[in-house]
Amino acid sequence: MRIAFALLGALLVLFVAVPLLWITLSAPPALLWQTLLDEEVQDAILLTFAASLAATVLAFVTGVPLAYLLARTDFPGKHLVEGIMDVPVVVPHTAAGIALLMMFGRRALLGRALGTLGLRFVSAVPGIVIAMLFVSLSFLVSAAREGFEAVDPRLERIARTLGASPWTAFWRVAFPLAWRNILSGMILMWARGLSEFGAVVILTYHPMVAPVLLYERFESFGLDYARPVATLIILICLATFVALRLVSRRER
Amino acid sequence: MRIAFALLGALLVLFVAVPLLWITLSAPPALLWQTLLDEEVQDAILLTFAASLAATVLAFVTGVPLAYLLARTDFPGKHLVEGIMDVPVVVPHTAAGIALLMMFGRRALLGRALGTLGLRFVSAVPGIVIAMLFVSLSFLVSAAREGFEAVDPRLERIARTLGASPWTAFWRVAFPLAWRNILSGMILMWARGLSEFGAVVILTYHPMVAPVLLYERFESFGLDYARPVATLIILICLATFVALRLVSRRER
Amino acid sequence: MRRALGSRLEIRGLSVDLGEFHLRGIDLSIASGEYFVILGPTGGGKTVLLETIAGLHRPRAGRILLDGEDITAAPPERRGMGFVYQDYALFPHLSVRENIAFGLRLRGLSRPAVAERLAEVGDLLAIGHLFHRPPSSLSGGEQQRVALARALVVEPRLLLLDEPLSALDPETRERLQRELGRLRRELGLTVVHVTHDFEEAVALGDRLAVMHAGRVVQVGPPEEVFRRPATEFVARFVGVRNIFEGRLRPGDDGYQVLPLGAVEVAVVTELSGRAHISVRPEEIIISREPLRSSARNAFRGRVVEVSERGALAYITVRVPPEFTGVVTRRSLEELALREGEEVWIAFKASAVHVF
Amino acid sequence: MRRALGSRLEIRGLSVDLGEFHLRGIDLSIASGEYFVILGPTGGGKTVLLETIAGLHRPRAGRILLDGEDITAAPPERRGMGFVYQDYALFPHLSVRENIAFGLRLRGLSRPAVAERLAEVGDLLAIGHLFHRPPSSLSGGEQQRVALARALVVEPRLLLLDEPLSALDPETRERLQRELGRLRRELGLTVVHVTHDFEEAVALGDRLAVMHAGRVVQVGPPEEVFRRPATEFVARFVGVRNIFEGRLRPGDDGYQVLPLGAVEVAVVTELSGRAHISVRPEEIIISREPLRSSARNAFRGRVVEVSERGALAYITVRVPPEFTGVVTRRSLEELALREGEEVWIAFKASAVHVF
Repeated sequence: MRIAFALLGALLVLFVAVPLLWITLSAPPALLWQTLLDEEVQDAILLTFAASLAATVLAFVTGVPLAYLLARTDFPGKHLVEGIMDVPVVVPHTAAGIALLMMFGRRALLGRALGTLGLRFVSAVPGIVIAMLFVSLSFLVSAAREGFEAVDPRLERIARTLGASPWTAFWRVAFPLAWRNILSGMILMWARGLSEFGAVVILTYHPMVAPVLLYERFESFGLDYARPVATLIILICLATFVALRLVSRRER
Repeated sequence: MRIAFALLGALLVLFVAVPLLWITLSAPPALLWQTLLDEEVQDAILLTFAASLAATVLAFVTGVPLAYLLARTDFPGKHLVEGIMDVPVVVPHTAAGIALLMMFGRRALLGRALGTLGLRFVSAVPGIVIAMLFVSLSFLVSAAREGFEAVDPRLERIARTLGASPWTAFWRVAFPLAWRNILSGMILMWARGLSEFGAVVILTYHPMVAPVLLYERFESFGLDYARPVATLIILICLATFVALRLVSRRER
Repeated sequence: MRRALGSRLEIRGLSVDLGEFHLRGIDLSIASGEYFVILGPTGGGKTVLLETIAGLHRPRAGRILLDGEDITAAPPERRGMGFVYQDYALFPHLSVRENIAFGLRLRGLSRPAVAERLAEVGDLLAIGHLFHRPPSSLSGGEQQRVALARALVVEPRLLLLDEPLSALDPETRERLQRELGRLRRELGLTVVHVTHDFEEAVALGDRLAVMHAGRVVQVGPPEEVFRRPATEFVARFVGVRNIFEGRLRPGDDGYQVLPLGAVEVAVVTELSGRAHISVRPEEIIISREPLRSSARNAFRGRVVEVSERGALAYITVRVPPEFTGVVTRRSLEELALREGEEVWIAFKASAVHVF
Repeated sequence: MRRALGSRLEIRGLSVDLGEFHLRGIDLSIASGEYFVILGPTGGGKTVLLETIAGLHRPRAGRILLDGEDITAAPPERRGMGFVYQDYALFPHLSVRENIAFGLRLRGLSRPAVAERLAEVGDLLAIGHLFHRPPSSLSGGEQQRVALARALVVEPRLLLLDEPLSALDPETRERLQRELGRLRRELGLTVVHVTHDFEEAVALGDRLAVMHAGRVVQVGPPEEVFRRPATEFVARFVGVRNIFEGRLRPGDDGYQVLPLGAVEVAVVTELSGRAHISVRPEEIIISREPLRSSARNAFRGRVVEVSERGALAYITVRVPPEFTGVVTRRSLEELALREGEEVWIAFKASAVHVF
């Protein structure tokens, strides 16, 4: 039985691994180097990283407390909140982009209000950030929630009897014990943010993040022009992902 | 502390819920009905559902065995396989599209070989299926793996001592007990497939899936034309998602 | 460590609802320095009661008084109670030293003061050599000592122990049980100790309360609970074996008698009508010949079962009814008791508990 | 149910490596119809041994023979062994009836045949009324009965029990223990029963093997292991209390003596030089006056501790050294033993185990 299972499973593994290997191995290194020196490519990659990081930070500040509440308490409407946190995975990316545009666009209520404060979303970096935040927040919330659920609530109770306030018990006990899960949720969320195209392209075509740049080159100049950019982006994403995974695994 | 946490968490919940509510509530029902009667829209939605279903079936056949092996056995390279199964979440969607195009394109090795068998991927339904499969298979594999990990291996051992072969022990014990997780993984994967835009648009612009159609209307005719389509797609996705969740929750 | 006496605890009409657990109208009054054991079957809400005393659950009704002060609404961090769980609940991300110092650090003690207290508690519980280790590397007994140290080092007014011995192997359990007795004497602690093990309760408790289905059904010294269980539940739970039911009627010499099967059992009681009686196995004397003794009840029967349990053997004799007595292995050999043999049993009328 | 005798099991030089568990050179030979108990501390690899016998792990070396046939390489489904885990491991997605019928269905029995066997095993274990229930709704004792029924209904050649009683409360444990004895007699089963509880081992086992650190350190009838532990580990594990070490030298009357503290203990042994001795607490007679008896060892001492454990009390007497004896509560009262009192202790030279 194990052999049959291994054969079937191998099909799936190869389906993922071979295209990625092929695209990275078939690119001439000189061409990759030249692409890396392209300033437009550099800007797009840096912008992608920075915007996704900003989205992750926003989700950390709001999502970790939410995850803690979902793990520890029962409240009316809890199932609804859980459902809402899963919805961004389900909503088609372009439709999510349109929905955000209707809230944060120049003609929209919230967009206009924030615009008077100097915060522009359409064709601007904040638009990229909220698009990434929307499509990737589920990852952090569910990972953090799992982390908190794995912490025995009696550890916090013991901390309370030893003189800790609820805050202290959270920071000294629950948070450090759930940190590994939270960190890997943040990594996954950040990586998912990097990869977003559909929602970002609706809100903000320019300045271009890497997936948009790639799409533009493919549309305007064809596959041969897009290939080195795609290879470079895949390599950078994989390298960062592997590095972060190793770091987070070494932690404790 | 709970109040502060609830306030922070509420920000995140509102950020997801309000745009979705706004887009669905602000659309006049008559316009939605008219959009639903648009044949192009109907075809795109049906195509999206069918292609994502096909991708989910492919992932079920190969991913469930793989998940079982990952949950139950140790083998050299296991960490590598786990990593590979997480990669599709990280690779930017457009780059994934390019990588698949280089394997399955008309000029590519595998694409040409399969083309002689009559299987075309570029600008064809199979291209949509593999694009969806690539970006969403991680969901099913990780959910199924969690499901199998939650099944006490001693239940299978007991089944063996009672006379069950490994196959019988799998089908009578492990699979039914992990079924809830597998089912919810399939739902999530299917929903994620529906939502894909970046990878699909590179491989197959025509025939158009719903997210591509939405993008085209937005690009060609502007926000006002795209809005009813977006609303309709979001409503259909949400309704299906909620219905499937309810069904899978009622199971046992 | 403080050597003053621990606090006095009063619980008045306490009711708690927590998921499937319901406590109803609990009244307890625990004296300063007392070792009080709460005894009851597993899953009967004993842990919930302890956690409510510690302030971790809000009661639905009732009051909790510590040294006369109403603390029903006080948060746990203000109550100054030490808590030890059955499976230790050590902080897995902290070393043993940091675990024990956790409460001291929160009190803002200076470094030297913390070090001094750590050394003191390390000596008290003989765990000084474990300080640098992570909790996961300790044995069950060591972990439980560390959990005790962590609770004691902050000098609690009340020590709450939630089945502290039941996850340990028998040898360690016995050693830690002796240690608890010693700590309590040396530190003058007030202790509330929850357990499902009657022997543990007898060995440690000054008094004990038996809980059943969320209520306290009997409170008293172990001897009294042991000899005069208030209900059939208590009797069965504390291991009384010979329980019978029948209708009392007056006998001669001022005794009452209870007809059972082929015989009549003489008892001393004020009760009348239907009643339960019980006889503890060790009150039953088993012999090969009729005994000339003051025992009012003496019956002939046949051994139907011999069940050896370590150093003791339980002998079931069918009179009928069936009585179970206990003898040492030595007596078992001397009397050559075997299934099917005819024997005499005897017990005093005053040894029969009527309820 | 089959009433023929169970199979004979031989294990030769078995070594298993499984994660942190290592079994080394296990040799056991279990007769047809024997109730064999494997005794050892929790987490010592006893479960791994049982699972290897059932074919669930591949041994690194050694052979397993069932009725003389080498089954070392046979898959579990061909071995015909019933297995019962400590926490029952019932299939949670199947009803009690379907759980028990699981093995029968796999054998392709006809519907009426399945129904007949179910009815039979339902009667045998008195669980017929539970058949329609889901396992999660059963008590621990009921679940364990169902697990037993599931294993027995396929008429196994060997019944493997992995701590089947230790997750149960004391009363249920005792009842199921009696039931296991009965089933074994009625069905003529060969049983291999793993436990960490010595009393359980004594009550059930025809013979027992003591395991320590992945090896079998002693095999024999319970009485023998109890009276003559092969190593200090066995002695401590089976609860022997009075263990001393010293150097033997010849005494008078053919006895040897071992000097200990203020006294010399007379023993009967062929050993010489440094040795351990042990005396079981129930072999020590405690009295207020010097006893005139045949006991070769009689010392005066002072009671330093009285520890009550249910129906018994352990009395520690400092001679020195400290000896611990056990008396019933009744003797405790009659002798009015209290800490600080002066008493005499006595035990026979032949009651001293030397090893």
